[in-house]
Amino acid sequence: MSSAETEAAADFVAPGAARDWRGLRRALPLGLLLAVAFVIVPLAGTDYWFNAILIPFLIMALAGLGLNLLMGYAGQASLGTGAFMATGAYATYNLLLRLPDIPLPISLVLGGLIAGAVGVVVGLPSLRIKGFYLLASTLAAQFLLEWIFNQYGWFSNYSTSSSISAPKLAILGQDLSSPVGRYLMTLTAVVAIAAVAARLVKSQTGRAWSAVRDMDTAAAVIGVPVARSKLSAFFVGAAVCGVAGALWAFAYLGTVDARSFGLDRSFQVMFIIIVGGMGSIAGNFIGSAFIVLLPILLSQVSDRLFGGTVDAGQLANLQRIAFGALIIWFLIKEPAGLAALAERGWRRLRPSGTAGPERGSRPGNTGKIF
Amino acid sequence: MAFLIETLIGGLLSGVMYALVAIGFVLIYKASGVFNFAQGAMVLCAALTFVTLRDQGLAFWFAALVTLAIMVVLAIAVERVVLRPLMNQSQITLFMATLGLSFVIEGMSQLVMGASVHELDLGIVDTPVEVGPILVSQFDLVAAAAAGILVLALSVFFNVTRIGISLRAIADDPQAALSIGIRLQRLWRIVWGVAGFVALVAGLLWGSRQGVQFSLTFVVLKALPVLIIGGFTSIAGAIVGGLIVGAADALAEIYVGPLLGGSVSTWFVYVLAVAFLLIRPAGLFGERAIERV
Amino acid sequence: MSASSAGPILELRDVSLSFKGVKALNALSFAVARGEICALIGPNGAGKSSLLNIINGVYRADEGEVVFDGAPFRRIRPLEAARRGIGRTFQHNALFKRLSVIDNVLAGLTRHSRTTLVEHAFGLPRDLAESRALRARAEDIIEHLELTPHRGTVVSTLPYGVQKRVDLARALVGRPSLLLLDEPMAGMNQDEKRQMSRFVTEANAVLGATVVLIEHDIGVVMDLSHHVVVLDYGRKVGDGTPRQVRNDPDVIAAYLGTVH
Amino acid sequence: MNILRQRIRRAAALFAVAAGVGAALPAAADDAKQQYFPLATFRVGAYASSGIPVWAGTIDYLRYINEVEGGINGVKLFWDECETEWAVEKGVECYERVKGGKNGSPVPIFLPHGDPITKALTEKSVADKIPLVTIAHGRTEAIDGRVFPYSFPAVFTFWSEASSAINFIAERAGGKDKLKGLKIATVYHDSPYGKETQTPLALLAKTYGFEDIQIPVPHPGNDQSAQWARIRQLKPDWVFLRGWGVMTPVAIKTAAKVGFPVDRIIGGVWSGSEEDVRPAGKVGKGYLAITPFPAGADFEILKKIKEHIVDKGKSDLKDLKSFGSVYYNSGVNEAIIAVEAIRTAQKKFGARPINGEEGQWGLENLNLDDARLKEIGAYGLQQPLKLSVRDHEGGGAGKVLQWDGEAWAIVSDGWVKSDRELLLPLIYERAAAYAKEKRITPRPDPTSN
Repeated sequence: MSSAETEAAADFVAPGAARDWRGLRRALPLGLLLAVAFVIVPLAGTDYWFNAILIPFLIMALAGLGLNLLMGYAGQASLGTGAFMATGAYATYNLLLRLPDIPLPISLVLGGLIAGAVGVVVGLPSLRIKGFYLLASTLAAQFLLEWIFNQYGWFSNYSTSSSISAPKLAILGQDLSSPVGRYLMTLTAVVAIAAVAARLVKSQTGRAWSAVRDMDTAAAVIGVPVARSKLSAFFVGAAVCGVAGALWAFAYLGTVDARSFGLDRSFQVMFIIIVGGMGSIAGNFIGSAFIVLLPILLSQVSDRLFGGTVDAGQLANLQRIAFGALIIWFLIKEPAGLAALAERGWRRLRPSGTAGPERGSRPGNTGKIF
Repeated sequence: MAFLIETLIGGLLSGVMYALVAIGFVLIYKASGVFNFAQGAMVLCAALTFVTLRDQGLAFWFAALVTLAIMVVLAIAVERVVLRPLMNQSQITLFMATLGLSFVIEGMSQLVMGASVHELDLGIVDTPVEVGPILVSQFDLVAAAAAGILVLALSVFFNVTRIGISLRAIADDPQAALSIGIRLQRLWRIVWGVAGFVALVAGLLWGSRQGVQFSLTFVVLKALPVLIIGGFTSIAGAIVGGLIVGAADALAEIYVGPLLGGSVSTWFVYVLAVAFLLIRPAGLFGERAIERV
Repeated sequence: MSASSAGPILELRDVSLSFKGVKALNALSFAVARGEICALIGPNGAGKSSLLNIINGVYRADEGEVVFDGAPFRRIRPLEAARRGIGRTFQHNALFKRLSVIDNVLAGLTRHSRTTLVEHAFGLPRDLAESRALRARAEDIIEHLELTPHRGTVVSTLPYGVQKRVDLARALVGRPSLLLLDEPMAGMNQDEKRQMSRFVTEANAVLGATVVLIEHDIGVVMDLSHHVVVLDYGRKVGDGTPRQVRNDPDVIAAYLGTVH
Repeated sequence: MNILRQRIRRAAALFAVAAGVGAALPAAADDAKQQYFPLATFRVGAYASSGIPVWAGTIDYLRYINEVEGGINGVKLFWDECETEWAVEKGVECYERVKGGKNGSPVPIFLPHGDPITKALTEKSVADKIPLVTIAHGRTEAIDGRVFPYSFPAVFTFWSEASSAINFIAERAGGKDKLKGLKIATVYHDSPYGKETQTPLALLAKTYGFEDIQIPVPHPGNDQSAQWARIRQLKPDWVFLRGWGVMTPVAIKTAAKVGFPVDRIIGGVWSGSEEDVRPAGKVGKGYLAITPFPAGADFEILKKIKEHIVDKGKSDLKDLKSFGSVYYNSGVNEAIIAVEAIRTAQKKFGARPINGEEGQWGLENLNLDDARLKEIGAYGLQQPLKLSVRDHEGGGAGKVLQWDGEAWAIVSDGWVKSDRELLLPLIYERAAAYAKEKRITPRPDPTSN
């Protein structure tokens, strides 16, 4: 997905805008992609693809989206992503457990909102501190929340292992516990949230976020409510991460404990948006593909090339080195993220002139936030 | 009361060990504005190299020298391959690059030197010393003394030598520093090399405390709140921050943990650090820039 | 605008400010009459930008108070200042550099928005209507400041002079009653200065904004402004019409003299 | 433009190579007649130091079966490795990658070898009908095979570990009645794994009248001055140490630092390997540990592996120092259970590759009595074991080792049994609660009628 498509997505969901035939034409590739994702993939995919690749890829892209809204658009760096995901997962679990009459999609949304509320609290220090100090302060939330979920049995219904496990996944009586069902549920949630996010970043709210990111003192002076914008970014970003966490727990793993949402997860999501592109919706998907799928690809390729001939431990170490080196290489080659690369490619693939004028905020910058 | 004092002393001594790791961060942050997450991997790499060399039968000082040489080579490579191409990128990009770097260093270390756990014996006797009713660890005393000497040496190095003055100039105003002819790349190499030396000392002390193994990289997590409290740019801050974190950690574990029914040290010092930040937004010793518009 | 519309729109009473012990402003007092263009002049380091920063709340005065529209304050938050109708441009580029011109200008309208996050997220009718209205206002000001060719361009890619105009557009679009301009013509050539002067005059005459500006080009200042305040080392050394100031021996000694 | 094209071309070339290599590999035609046995290993990252010897033990035993015994009843084993780094998602990916079998040969048993991975696979394994064998980790409630049909926390659950440790203390004290009034502190890794023993220890404390003190150590546990300061203050008679990774050597060192006698510390299964105690150096001498994987190279089967595999340079072990270590032997132990379960299943289903459902039958009918253990050469290395639908654990005993500074010596009186009859009702109760929450209808137990 290129970010031109994301713009198309925004047009796609904005009534009226799609009437413009050019908007329609731009929406077409996205429509095709969605058709493939919703129709062809479920027919053609295997359990392996759903369970091991597509579902985690989509969920991590969603978590990336949450962090990107917060960090890429609003400029508030956070390493609390794991904690937000955990909050969403544990909140949704408890809603499903304690209020079984609420349908699954609503519990998911409510779980996300609870994560958003926690996000606001975590974001309070952002009113006073910036940059790495803010980043470091979100770590407090990361460790504290992880500890709380692990420590107090109530959150996991006093399970012996403090872990939570998915109830039967069903919407309107439709069983979704099969791999395809879980894939479709994840895909629907991700597409819906991405559509709303695409809309949001182009709205007043999104503009205020970008203003705060680019120059918060000037933003305040010209009348942008800086504090409210920061907190609303924390709210929305954490809520999206919360839904991602709930999906991670229920649609992907089935059973998780708080360690699944540790600091490593926060770093992984940050990698996704840096590699994919800050301030780009499509970048989350590209970044997620890179971070989630590359290790799998590396391991499959190296198994096939060297399996049996090279010592397995050495091979695993080489993969780790290759993964780290590739990250550095991409950061050097494409500091604005792969989304910028994809977008340039996209523009070149189309005849000149139809690529559309410069409009709104675009990636293609270096994503400096501090 | 004796127990309180004993806990406090134990905590303060641990704090010096945290400060030791934090100083590595401070040096690099001051010189290149990079929050170097690979510092943990460097600690592991240094300790693992040293132990492997010792296992090959090298003498202590010789092993230390060879390890130091390797760390310097690593510093030069990092400057050339990672930092220089990423100059002028945002700090967060550089931060992420150091995360990638930590994968590379960890992978390389384990690839070359294996993953097994090594014992590291520095020959420091570790029988407890009793001062009245209070028990003090001899090892911790020695470690704290070593850290103290290191800090003193670094302070002298950075306050007296030309390099130190250049470093302060860079930290104050990179543009101006460049314009008066400070060679940034050479400075970076030196500072990363010194950070490698600090990593070696930290690796030796931590390694002999817990064995040389992968989890040496985790000491970073305790160094972070030290940095938040002390400020990213101050060596003195790292020391004071380390002492605060060590003492708070130990006291909280004893007096707060039981109230909450668990171990609080994963998060307590972080929350404390945030509390400090809210009062001093750039750490205790960090300078807060005046906003100019 | 309010009951106090008879008095001056802005009055400073004994305002002092210091940074780390260095006095930037020293018991400064003057008033700006409603509807005038008031120029602040003085050498670098005279405290002019600091003064603007106090008026719209970026800095807090150590002593003294500011009266805006009849309401006195020692400290005001920047957002509150904007809400009360104080607009501002910046000496150094303080645009939202990754946003387009139109988005920068639209950001200046944020304080006029009455819609909520939820309406934005789902594109509810109220948001759509408001967006249309705000966009129309922004387009209006863009056209007015002759920025139409650049409207979709990311501002960081624009020439400096154009960026200065975007800055003015962003401040003007919110219809401020008091407009603070910090060196709006710095680094411009004569044509650009003339154009900018025209825009400032129009903002004052057509849109009715009282203007306080900082400018180094004395020629421009004398042509443009109704009222000149001269600062030196945080003190006021002159206050009056351009002609009075030009002939004030203190001013000549402290400032003008050194230029000529 | 050119750069982009070039990049696309390069990427395409890389893919072509990968795909080509995949296609070019000869699909072993007779794989279908062999038994696939995929291994989700961890040789990288924080836990590599334990993973490397574990998998070496497993692989060496499988090689031994293939090369010396000609396979299981003539059915040879073949395997792939998949690196998990002990991380959940990677483990799940590996499981998904291999669960369909290979070249027509199904997966009989999967060894997740990690507590979080096991939990993530618990339900998937039921859907896929692939038994998970998790020796000395995994959910304790999964003992109840009626509720957890495909989870096998075989040999030694965490609850048994706790109970055996207490019983060893009783052995040392001179009888269970002597437990009364003792102070026993558990220093545990503050994680679900670490907390798992709180419930059984509370029950045992109530039953025997000792004082149960719980002291958590946060992950990773590289500084424990506060915890051991508390130990010094509380002065317990024994410390039961349930660590993981670096926590154990730091605990031993810190204990020495505060003057707590090391021979009064009993490590749990994951605090009881050479890798745990060696970094502690000299002060580790005298340290105790309870384990279902006794160390030593003198067991019959280890001698055979040494002769046929290690000495012929076919061992997976790079550092031969680890031969006969706790972790190496645990790998051998796990492989023995898997191979014997396949063998049992073959008795019913025929000498051919076994699938997961048949593997489940094989496990639930596994009976390793002393006679069979002697045949295998694992007498003393593995405890007698009999699994059933109601009992997926089977054994529940451990041996206690003591570190002499260089190696482990077995110091307990044979296998120290746990009080399973006391704990089982509570375990079944918990399994039933799990079934209720998850709306699982427990499978009937064919043997109970």
